[in-house]
Amino acid sequence: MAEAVLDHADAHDAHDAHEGHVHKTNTGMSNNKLAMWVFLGSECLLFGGLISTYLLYRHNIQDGPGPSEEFFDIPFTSASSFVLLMSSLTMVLAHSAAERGDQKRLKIWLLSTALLGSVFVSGQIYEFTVFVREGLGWSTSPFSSAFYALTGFHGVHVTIGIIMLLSTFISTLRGRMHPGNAETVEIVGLYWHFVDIVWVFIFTVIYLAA
Amino acid sequence: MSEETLTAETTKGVSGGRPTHDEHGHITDFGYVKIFVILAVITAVEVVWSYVNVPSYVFIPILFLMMLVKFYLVAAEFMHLKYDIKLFSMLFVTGLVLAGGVYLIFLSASQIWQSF
Amino acid sequence: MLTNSFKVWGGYAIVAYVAAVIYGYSSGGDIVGPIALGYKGGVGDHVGYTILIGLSMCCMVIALMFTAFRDADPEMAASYMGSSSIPASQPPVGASMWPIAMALGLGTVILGLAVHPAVFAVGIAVLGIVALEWAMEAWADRATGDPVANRELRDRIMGPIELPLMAAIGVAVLALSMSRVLLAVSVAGSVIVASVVSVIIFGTATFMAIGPELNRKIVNSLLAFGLIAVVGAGIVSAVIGERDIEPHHEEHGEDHSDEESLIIVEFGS
Amino acid sequence: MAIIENPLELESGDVVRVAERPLGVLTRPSGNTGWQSWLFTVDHKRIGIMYGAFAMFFFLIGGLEALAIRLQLAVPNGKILSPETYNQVFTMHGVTMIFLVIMPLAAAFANYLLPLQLGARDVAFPRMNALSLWVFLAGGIFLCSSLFIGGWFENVPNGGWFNYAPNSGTLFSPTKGIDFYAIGLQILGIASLVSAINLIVTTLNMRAEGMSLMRMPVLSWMLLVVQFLLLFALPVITVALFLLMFDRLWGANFFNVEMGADPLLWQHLFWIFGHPEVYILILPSFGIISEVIPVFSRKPIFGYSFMVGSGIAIGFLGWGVWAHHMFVSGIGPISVAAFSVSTMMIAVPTGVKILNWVATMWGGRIQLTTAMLFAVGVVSMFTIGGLSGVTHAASAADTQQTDTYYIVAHFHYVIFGGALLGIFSGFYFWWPKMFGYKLNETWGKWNFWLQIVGFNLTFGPMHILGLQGMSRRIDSYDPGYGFELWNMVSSIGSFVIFAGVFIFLINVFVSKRQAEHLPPVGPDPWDARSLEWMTASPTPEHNFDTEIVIDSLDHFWHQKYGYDDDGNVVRIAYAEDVAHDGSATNVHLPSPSYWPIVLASGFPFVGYGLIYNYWLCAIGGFLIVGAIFGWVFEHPDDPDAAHGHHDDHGDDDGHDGHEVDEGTTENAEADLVTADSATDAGEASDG
Repeated sequence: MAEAVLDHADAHDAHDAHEGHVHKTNTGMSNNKLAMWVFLGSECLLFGGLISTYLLYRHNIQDGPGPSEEFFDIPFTSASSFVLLMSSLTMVLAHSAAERGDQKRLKIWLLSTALLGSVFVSGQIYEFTVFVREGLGWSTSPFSSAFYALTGFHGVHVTIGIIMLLSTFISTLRGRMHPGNAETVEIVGLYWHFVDIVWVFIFTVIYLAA
Repeated sequence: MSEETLTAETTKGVSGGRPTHDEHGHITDFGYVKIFVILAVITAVEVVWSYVNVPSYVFIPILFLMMLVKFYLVAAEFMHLKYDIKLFSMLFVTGLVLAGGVYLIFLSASQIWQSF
Repeated sequence: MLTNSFKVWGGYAIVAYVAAVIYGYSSGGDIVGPIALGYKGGVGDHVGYTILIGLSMCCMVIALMFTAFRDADPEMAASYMGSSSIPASQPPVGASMWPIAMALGLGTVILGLAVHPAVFAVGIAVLGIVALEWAMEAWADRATGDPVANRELRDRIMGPIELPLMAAIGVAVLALSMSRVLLAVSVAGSVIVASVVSVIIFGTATFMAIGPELNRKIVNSLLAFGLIAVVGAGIVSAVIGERDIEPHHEEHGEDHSDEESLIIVEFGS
Repeated sequence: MAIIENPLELESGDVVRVAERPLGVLTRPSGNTGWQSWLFTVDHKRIGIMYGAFAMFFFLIGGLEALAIRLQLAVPNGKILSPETYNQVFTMHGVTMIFLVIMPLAAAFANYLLPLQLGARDVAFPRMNALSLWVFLAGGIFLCSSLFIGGWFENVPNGGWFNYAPNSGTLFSPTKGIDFYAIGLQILGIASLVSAINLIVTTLNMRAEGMSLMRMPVLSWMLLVVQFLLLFALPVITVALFLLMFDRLWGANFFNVEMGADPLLWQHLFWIFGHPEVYILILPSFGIISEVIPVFSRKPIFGYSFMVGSGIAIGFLGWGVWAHHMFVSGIGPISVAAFSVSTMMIAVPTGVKILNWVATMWGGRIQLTTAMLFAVGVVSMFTIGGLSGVTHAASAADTQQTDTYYIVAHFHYVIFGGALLGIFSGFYFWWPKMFGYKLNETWGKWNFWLQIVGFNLTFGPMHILGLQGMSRRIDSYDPGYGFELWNMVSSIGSFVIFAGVFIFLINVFVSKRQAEHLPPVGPDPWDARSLEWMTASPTPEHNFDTEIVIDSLDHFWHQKYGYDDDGNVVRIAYAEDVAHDGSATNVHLPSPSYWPIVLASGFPFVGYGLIYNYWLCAIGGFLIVGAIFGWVFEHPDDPDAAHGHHDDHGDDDGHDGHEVDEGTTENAEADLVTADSATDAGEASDG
């Protein structure tokens, strides 16, 4: 989680660039964007580790419920997945608006991405509460610990993403965002899409393949 | 809104100052919507597929294939990997391949595939 | 010499002390206890009494500090600057919403004492925020003679605190309200609610993006309406409570319905 | 907020503006003298030096722990440490030496040298660079504070540096020691990850014109490989540590065998990280000696591209060998065979490197300076360590050797004989560049010989002890097994090492005193090859006076030497003529910042909070989040220096007073912004 917080700082470093200057770099790409990609490369190993832990403990359910079609609420999780995919679309539209310098649509799409993200997070809170009521506590079994750790890590990533989005949105409202800083939006977007593809993976491997 | 007038004045200068971005010919907003529709359709098919009763050696590979297509579409189009420099793709793919490699070896060493 | 600021803050201290005594007495203490700070006899409701006495103490400390350091004392300022005349009054400050917010906070605290500890905690949090913001604004309004510069100063200090706080509170309020609604409705209903809400968000955004130019006021009231609707629905759902969720019996018939213990296990405390 | 900060409009009409900087925290700090210039610096050179200094401090702590171990084992049935304390001491020795000494010492060289060798003004994100330093220090202090928090040696990590499950669970380790381990390493991981991202971006994006990847010095290459290893290995240990923390603090079941958990999960995750970690420790040293050996052999490095390629190959192969640490844990015959083969393969690129160093020295005019002695020491000692390593790769032999002193001998030959000796070589080599004076050669040779003799005395006998069957991590042994002699030899050796390190510290002070009577060392005291020697010593704050355009590998050397008609090497210029004298004044540099140290200070609060009281987490979280947002909105430069609200007021607002106060002497240099220099250092201005 802490890394994600730090990359937040990265993403916003774009604020600091002198307006309008695009600095000469060896790759032709800005340091901030390159740093974000480097960071995302590292995140693959993080989620890989959590997913492997989950796969290792998938059937180790002790006395508690296990991963099965009747336990997971597939219709609801599918709706959640749609919400997150939709937020990816609004995110990319926000970036596109930022590149055109279209402040109005930038604000609209940023806010709607954050709102859709919040719907996803509320869905996760809902789902966790239902699971706990159904008897799957954090300490119930290695499966439950691994499941909550993996989806919880993802949820924390989403939440951090929403905070980044809202901060960007408020900065835009306050006029702190220079029109030339579309890159900040792009970098927040990279993070957001990454969180989305992690969910694409989790949804398939944990829910649908159960 | 004062920002908007400001925007209108500066937009030209801004896009002119960032030449690297326009050369790549980003897809349009409509293009993004089209990709989203494809993604949504694949997700719907995935969900329906998960209710179809087929043996797991058919079920799992097709499910994973659909997942990979979605994964690729988001990474290539929404994250612009297709349009950005190769280095970004290399960094990301290195992370993915390393993760896939070491964790698959680890899981194989732990003999978890028997449970599938 | 008693400065003006000492008189003001000393007055606040006395008022708060009297209020504490009255509150302590009226909430079930005897009369000596609240006056003697609980040295002899009971003080009634401890929490409320402690807060009011704490308020009194804080005011007293501030009053003493202002006397000791002669801060906010125009004569002292003039003599420090080596001028024979008293400085002119400060430029008038702008409207402030903090008094209202503070009243709200105080109301919430009192309500919380009566209703629920959680409401009380929210009230305390509001009061804390108000104290910080109000103090900063009061300082920033007088930092320089230039309101624009003052504004910028304030933003530079408070931005780093406000922004994440606002964002985090925003996410928390939305996610908690929404999840209450989802928990209150049926299984199928939760799917419908989640889908409909997200489609509304997306649809509204699309409409605003490609539709006609909307008046700023309309947009603001739309957003406000949406927020109130979600939070209101959340509160209503929280009051209604969760739907009945059966413990999942897979292999064993073991009973997991003891909710309290499950929550404890869940958060592992 | 005293009264003098309030503006006063006197009746005379004069506006008295005394609060030029109403709250100092809100402007970026300035000034490059005094303690503030170190605390808030974003200069990669100062950060590198501080990395080195803090690491040397931890080196002394770790060294004292090692001496305690050797005193305990010097004679049979040692009574100096109780078994419990012994566990804590060897765990802290390992953790300290790996995470708080070797890695930060490598980071010291990386920070100081990488931008210089690439011809850059600074790293890509100077503030993040400062952040990684302070987070490292915060993590180190957090980890070492376990020695005394809650009583002396009460809550110290005691599970060994690899801390196997299920021994690390609350059932078998009820003290808070393992919590300190899990959270402390997590904090250190953040520091390394930030640093890795920063240095990767620096290397990929900030090289001087003409500095293609294949013109980078070998050290830069090795550092790049190390940063990639860190980047990809750290998240793995992060996962493992999180799971451990969840188990211990909140009752999860990841390593709880009672609930059917698999203890091998920890071993896999730990070693997937742990084996790349071994290369993280050794590759910087390989890079250092690849710089030292050519300079003192008066020859270019032999097989540059093979040197680079083998470094990359080691980096990649290092990912496929982790289970050789687990041959006896029951992972199955196929896994054992596969990992046995892959482990043997990794000897190939390592062998290439050793042959290349030898070939570089072959036929050269060798100058046996202290730096060169240490470098040769690395080549020979690492070869011994590498050969004993190959014996572990053979799984049958490894089964015999696992958890004996043979293993201890092996990894000390690799880490002490490889990594640490290389770092000492680097100290002697780059000391004049960093501090402007050479270390004394006589003391240096004493330092070297004591260290190398002491090292072999200490760890050589451990091979024998291990093959005799003495298992590692036992706190005492009975007489009569034949362990007495070699343990005594080993303990004596450890004190010889201590004397050697002590002499190094003396040397630093002696040399500084002597240097006052010697002429300055000049930019290039060793007649060296890479770019860092092309600027004044000690390196000026702005590194290079002008931008350098590189046209070949060893660009600087080619500036000094050419070929005559017969193809012989002849000197064509003196270093002083080619090198920059560091006199440029109009260079725009990133301003210092308060936020990195504020942000880093939040982490120990979160750590203690997780262990003792969650309210501390709130304080830490507030510091971290507030600092992140403060950081994000921080102006790239001191806003009051160039622009800002004061401009609205016309000329009579007292702005001049500020200029007189702040802009007088040294930092006038840093504040001056000229149009063109703003762009060349501008990359550095963001972080």
